[in-house]
Amino acid sequence: MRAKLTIKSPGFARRVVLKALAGVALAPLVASVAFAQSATGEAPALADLVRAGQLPPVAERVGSEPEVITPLESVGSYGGEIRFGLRGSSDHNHILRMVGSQGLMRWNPTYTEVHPAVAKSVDVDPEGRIFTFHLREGMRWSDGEPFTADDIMFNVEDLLLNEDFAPTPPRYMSSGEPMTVEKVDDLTVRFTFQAPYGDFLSELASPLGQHPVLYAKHYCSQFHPDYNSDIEQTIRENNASDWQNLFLQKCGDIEIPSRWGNPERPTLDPWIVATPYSGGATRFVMERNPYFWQVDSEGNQLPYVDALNATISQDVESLILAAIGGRIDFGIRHLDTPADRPVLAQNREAGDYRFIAAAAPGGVDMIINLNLTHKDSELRDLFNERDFRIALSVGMDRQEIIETALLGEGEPWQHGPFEDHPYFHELLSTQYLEYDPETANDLLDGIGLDQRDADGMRLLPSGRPLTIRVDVIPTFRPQWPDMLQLIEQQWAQIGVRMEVNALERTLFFERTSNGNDHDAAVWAAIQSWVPGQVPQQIVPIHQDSRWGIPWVNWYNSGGSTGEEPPASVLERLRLYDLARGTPDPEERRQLIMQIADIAAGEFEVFGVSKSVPTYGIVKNGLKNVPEEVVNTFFATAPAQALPQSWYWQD
Amino acid sequence: MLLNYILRRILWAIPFFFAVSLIAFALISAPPGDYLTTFAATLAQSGDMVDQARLDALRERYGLDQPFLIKYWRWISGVIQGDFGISFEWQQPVSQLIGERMALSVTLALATLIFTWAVALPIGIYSAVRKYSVGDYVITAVGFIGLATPNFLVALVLMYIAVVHFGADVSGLFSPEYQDAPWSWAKLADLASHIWIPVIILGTSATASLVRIMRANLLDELHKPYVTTARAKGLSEFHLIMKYPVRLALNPFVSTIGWAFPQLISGAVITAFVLSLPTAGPMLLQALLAQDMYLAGAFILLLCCLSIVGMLVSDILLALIDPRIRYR
Amino acid sequence: MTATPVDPRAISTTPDEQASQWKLIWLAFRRHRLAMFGAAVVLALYAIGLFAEFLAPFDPNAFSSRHSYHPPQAVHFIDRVEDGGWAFRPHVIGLQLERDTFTLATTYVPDPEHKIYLTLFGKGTPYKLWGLIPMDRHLIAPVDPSERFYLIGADRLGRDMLSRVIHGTRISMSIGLVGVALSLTFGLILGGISGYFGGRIDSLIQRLVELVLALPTIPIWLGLSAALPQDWSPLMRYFAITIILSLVGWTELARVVRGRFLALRTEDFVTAARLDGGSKGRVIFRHMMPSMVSHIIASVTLAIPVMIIAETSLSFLGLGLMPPTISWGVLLKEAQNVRSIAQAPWLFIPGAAVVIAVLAFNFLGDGLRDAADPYTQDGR
Amino acid sequence: MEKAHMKASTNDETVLEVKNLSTAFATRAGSFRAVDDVSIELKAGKTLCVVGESGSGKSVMSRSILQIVDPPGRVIDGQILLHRHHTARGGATEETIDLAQLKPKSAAIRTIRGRDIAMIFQEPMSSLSPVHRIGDQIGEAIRLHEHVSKREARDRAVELLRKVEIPNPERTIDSYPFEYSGGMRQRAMIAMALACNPSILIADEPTTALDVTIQAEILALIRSLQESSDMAVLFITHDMGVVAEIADEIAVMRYGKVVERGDVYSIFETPQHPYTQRLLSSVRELDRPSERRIAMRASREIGAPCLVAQGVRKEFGSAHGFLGLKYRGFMAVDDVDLELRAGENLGVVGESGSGKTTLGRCLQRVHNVTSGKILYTDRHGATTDLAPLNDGELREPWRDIRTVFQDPFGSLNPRMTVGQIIAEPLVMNRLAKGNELKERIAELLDLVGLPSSAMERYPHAFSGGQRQRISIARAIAPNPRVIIADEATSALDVSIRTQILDLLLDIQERLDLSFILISHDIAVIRYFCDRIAVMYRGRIVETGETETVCKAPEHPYTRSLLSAVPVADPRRRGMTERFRYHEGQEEHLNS
Repeated sequence: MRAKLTIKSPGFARRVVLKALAGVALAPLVASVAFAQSATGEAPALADLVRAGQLPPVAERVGSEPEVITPLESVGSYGGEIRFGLRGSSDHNHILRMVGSQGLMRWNPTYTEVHPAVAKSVDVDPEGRIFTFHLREGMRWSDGEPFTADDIMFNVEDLLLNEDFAPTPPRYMSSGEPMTVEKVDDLTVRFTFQAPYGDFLSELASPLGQHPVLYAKHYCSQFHPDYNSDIEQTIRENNASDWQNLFLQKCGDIEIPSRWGNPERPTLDPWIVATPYSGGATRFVMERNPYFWQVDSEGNQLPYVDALNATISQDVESLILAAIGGRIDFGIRHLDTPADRPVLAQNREAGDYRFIAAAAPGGVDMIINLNLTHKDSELRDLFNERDFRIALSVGMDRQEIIETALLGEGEPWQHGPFEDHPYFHELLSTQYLEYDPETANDLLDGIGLDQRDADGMRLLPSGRPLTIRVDVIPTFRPQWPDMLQLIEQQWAQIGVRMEVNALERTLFFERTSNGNDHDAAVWAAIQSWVPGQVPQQIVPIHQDSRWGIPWVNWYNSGGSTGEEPPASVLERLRLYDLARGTPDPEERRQLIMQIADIAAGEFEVFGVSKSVPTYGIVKNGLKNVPEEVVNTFFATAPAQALPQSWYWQD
Repeated sequence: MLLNYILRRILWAIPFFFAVSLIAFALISAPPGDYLTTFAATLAQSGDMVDQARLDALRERYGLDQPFLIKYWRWISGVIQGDFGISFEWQQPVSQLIGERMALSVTLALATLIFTWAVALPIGIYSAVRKYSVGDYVITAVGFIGLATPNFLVALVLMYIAVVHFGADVSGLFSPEYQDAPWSWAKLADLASHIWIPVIILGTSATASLVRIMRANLLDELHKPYVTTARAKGLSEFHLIMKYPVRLALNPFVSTIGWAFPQLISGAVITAFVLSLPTAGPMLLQALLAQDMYLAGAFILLLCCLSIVGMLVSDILLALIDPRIRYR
Repeated sequence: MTATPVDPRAISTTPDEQASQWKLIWLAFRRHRLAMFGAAVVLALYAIGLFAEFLAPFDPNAFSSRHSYHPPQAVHFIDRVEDGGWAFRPHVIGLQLERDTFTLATTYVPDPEHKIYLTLFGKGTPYKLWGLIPMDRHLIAPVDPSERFYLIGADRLGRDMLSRVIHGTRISMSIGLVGVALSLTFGLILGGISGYFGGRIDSLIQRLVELVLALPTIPIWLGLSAALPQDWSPLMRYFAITIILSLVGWTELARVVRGRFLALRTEDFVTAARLDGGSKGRVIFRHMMPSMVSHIIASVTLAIPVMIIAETSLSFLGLGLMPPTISWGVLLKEAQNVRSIAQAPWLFIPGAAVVIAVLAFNFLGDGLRDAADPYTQDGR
Repeated sequence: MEKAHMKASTNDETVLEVKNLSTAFATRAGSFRAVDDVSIELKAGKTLCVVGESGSGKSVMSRSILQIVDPPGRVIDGQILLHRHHTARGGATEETIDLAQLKPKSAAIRTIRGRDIAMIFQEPMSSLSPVHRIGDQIGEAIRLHEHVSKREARDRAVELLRKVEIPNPERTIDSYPFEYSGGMRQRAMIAMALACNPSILIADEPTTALDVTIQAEILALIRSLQESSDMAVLFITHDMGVVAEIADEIAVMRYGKVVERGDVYSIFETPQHPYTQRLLSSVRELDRPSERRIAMRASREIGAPCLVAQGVRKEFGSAHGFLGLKYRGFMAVDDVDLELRAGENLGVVGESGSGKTTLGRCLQRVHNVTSGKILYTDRHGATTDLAPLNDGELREPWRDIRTVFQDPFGSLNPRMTVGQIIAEPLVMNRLAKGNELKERIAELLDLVGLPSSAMERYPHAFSGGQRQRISIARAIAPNPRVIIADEATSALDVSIRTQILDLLLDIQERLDLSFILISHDIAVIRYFCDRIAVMYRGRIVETGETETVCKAPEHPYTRSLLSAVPVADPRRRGMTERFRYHEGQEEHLNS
């Protein structure tokens, strides 16, 4: 990984360098030398407007403390647009990933550390309870209004902590208590938690942690009943059902499409909506934000390119055709299926694009979760036999599956971060990978599955035939049903009957995460357990922990619903709470490793192949695009590589 | 008489409307889960994380946890007042979303209908008049192949060939420069230059079946005594066939107009999806798949209403062109 | 144009006039050449479906990592023997997979040394015909059972397309049949009630039919298939999908049945049967049904292809059958992408199968419809 | 018109000559000559009647003249010479066109169709386009051959309609055919045919589908038009009565050939060909009571009433519709009292729509009755009211009261063998089974004059008359007491009619039956029935002994009905006094 982007923040008195990943070599941030007056360059079109008196000068627009970005390759030139392909529905996060989330914090391009972003700097008390954010002097919303501590107070007090609007996300709580916020001065805000909360800054760096700076008070308050005495009138005028609906309609939320549906809404993004992403749109266009608060190392205001321009297709295939036809300048999402790689590779010249790598942060593409809390007691007992799980794992010929279903790309892997990662846990990731049907048979015979039916398939001790039905969403990853069909045939060799149960996606959720009605289910586990991520395969804390859904419910409800987990799980839950609280990265790592130790010993879930890097396409001539991005939502990939710093070489 | 007849038909349409709306609503409510589970599922599919607590709050806000009949009542009472509700996905009033899409759908369907009729009628007449000729057999064979080939298959292959071999983009209904432009003559011309591809793809199978129907209808009429009467008058063969048997063979045709229309719109869903047409179809499909209830509901209801209106129009048209029905 | 016999005892004795209904239909049908051809194809397709395991060279799900997107191979019949002579030994030339490590594209290089000899009724994967008779013979098989050959290519997992299309025939052809059988049951019952009793019940059922017709098809399919109980096996799902397809299809059949019933109800011979003391059931089944059966069969034949296409569409939307069930729709769904068009156009062969089947059914149905009523002495 | 009158004085010239005409149909079995070497001549101002039974090729011949035979029929031989100079249209110079040489789709023949030669057809309903207005269809005929404006054409059409005695032509010209009655439609057809003052009118069974009273009017109309315009008329018919009424000359056709030609008197008085003789004799036979019946009555007494209708009403189509609207029904049978006595033959006569068929079905309780009683006295003397019974309870009475239907083709299930058809009532009523059943069927077949080998055949192997015999066999199978024969002979050719009626009498003699014969044909009733009931608009207007009623009708309607029946004797042409009857009024017409 070539981590060339460096963040230079203007000097601040007591700087806390946050090293989210203590295992990674500590690279202290280069002390900032750049200053406000460095905002000198701007796009020609904006310069014209300034000359015409329609826009204040650039230095005034970016304020005195803009964030200075050192471009990856070179300082760029202004102009052009980046075209990408959106799908017509539920693809709003694609936009988010292109634009970036502009929160108080953000991940570095290599997804190893978090840095202040909208905040100029942050102070953290040693216990990890009090976080003080310093904002940038003269920073403005995209409509030119100043961005101040009042905006954060509005966001937090009137919305985030306002149960009328929505329940406070757990991200802003510790020990079940929400945080409190105070405005120290116009440019300083202090967040205080009940209990230590070391993961907080990483949480803020995830796109889901943008809430404190999401809404512009001067605009969005008109849709809030506390600020608008005639709110009913506004609701009626906009055909909304209530003020919450009105608010979402006008100002959006992090993950809903209406975020990109209102061109009037002031944002902190490098581009602002020109043609909204709304139901039935065929095109989505964003144009540069004249007040964007980042400059390059030579003081030129970012972004370089004038616009983002997406055609909206219904079918993925037409996106691929668009790419081949050279009508897409950048794309990872929808195009990165390994199966499509040959077609896209063959047409590189025709479409005038190159490939970049979209690296996985770790983990496996497909993980198999047996339901350890199965409603049928016999199956439950069986699934809870460690030997049974080992037998199934060694009963899979992973290499064959990789060769056949994954085009040879991959490497046998159980799950967890890769070797070069600080959270790498060798035993957990690499035990029981060898294909060994004999051992599998022995193990199965040893746990009372020695009876077989006429077809040679094993019977349960009660005499019932043993059948494991594996739930899968075939549309999710096309290779999953293929892989499962191969596994079905391999398991049949060791006398275990498996059925692939292909389900429509909602049905899948209803049956697994909500109903706990599954025998087994497959899901992706592409993760590295860094703060902000949920290690749901080693500790049952999330709806995707399909190996113990009732335990997840028990944990998340504080014990009021679900089922109390066994001791080993309870211990891991305790350790996880501790890990989440500690502000010390190394201590956090230790705690997670302890969880992984227990998980490795239990061997509850098993995977097939390391999640392989996929690819993206970049039009030749588009500069400052890294050759590799870590493709994870938590870093808003690929926006952590700062598309605002990309430019077109003539 | 005619007025009375129309009035009676319209009165009938009212209970019909409610029955259809109830079924439509039941259908879109039938799948397990709701918009938010789909929402979560979609985001998860792209590797995005979902805020679970936020989802639960939204579910309550949308009233998704209410019983079926209450949801239906809320919806239908709104619909009667012209309020189709709010799209969950887009947070916009449904009526705003579907307006232009429906209009384009109707345009497309109309163009397809005209195309099918323009092609099918003469061919059908030819095929009936020249029964068992070489031409008839060729038409029959081509027609059946048209019937037998799934539309979406044709659409995708056509698109690929256009992109790879001609460097042309055949998807959509507008060139990029007109996509968001306000309506103008130039935009209309642009639409006309794009619409023919989906029209042909959509129209093929309809044309084929129409040719078959026309042929059969006309064969029934060709030997009726009134044809002999007209022939005995000294009418030329062409005028004779066009004025008498074709006119009567058209009657069953006209009675299908009303049906053809909504069926074309709903049948175009898959093709429109493949071709990324900005019509109602893909949006309906998405809304259904995303369980965006009110949006899907409005679409289905509109389609049903189109059908009901279609039936009405068919019946009235039939009454207009066939005096026997008018005076029944 | 028949002459009036003077002697009442003189009875015409031409063979045509001694024939029963079915014989007459057959005589009329046989003259329809396209229909005969359609009938032959349909029968062949059902035979393929019936003996799928035997006809398919391989297990349709048997994958092979070395044969992803293997192109079709031509069969060579003449082989050069070592001593320089020629011999009749059908074989295909083996192809060697080469995968580009960057683009992941597969290319196949012919390996002339590697000949795969084929034999009729050779031993292959064991199977149970109709789930009963254990067998291991296949119509065409490689002499060496560990070898593989691909007459119409392989899919991305190296599964033999020929075997998959053959097995898909079973599901796709039967789904039409089962679906239509269900439609027919609905159609017969409702159309029959409607047509026989008439009046209020008739108008009620007619309204119901109109109601169903007013609902747009695709949303109905979507709604119903999405509402399928979740934990159904592929077999149950198969039947559920058929029921859904038939739910939409029954209206047309109901209409036909009703029409025939209404027409027949006023026929004198039906009244006569009633006066002869026949019960309602006997009047319907002994007297009215035989007159409708041929028409119904014709309508049914024309309804089957609609079902086949519908299954394809549903599968395309991801709401029909799902792998590992193999149907033409499922196979086409897998081919519905740019990479298949670009790299493996042979994946569209199931599409050809659909076209052929639909064509054959249409020809057959057309012929049957024309022959259905041998008693109308019309020249048509 | 002026010109026509002038020409009328110089008439008697041949305008159309058909010489050795042959028309063939290509069939699977080879070429079939429907018209075989036919020669006829048409003279101006004269009527040539071509008479023959169904299938004799008379209709094909008439169509061959205009070359409008439906494919695969084709004129293959002969000449059709139109002597135009002998027509009103022709000039002084000799102009003869051979129509047989013209292509059927050529413009040349099209100018002749409708202009020189016009044609009217049997079915006025289906021969007019149902969706075009009467005026448009007439106007089209005018505008096709003459350059006149639409307006002018319309005025001419009104004039024509007036000429054919359509009331209110200015208004009714805009009506559709279905708004016209049957007679008006045929008048409109005639008006259309006369649109261009044709010199030849071909009338293909123009009155067959009409009631006798209307038939009489149409015949009178054609005759008067012919007189005023000197038109030659080729009149195709199977009805000797009509022939006697209208013909100047006659050509008798059989099996595609003309067997005899001559003027009307010589044919009627001295027929040469045996076929013509037989035709005439069967017509004449039907004109008087059956001797056989008279003889039978003498030996056997008429018994007590066995089937009695009291105040029977039947209303159709009355229903409570949507939104509680009540549709007014149509009273098909209105307060009918009728009794059938054991051993007698009762005739019900009436024109179409008079309710006679409905009455028959009510008597048998095929239809429900709206009110009234139907009292049936069975062979044990017990009397039941059939009116309130349901299908199950009617099984017994239905075994005793049987039906012979009108349509010999529709009443036999084509998918069952004759044996199965006849067995049905026996099996259903458990009267016979096994060998006994077979013997019984053979016996029944023998009774109706069919060989027992017929048992294995399907109905389509039989001719109309034979089928009617099968129908009779089925009716008498369970030893019934009453047979209701609804137009049992109407669909048959004259020569077969008497055969069937005699068969029925024969059976009556053997089996002790009572008949109700429903018919529109007075002759048939007179031949077969002891008593007669005349129906008009759902009511019975007159009952009585057949001979009494026929000779001295009481009711004006009966009188008008009887007066309209054409008599098969050209000498008595126009001698009967004609009455037109409209409810409540009576018109005296002297034709």
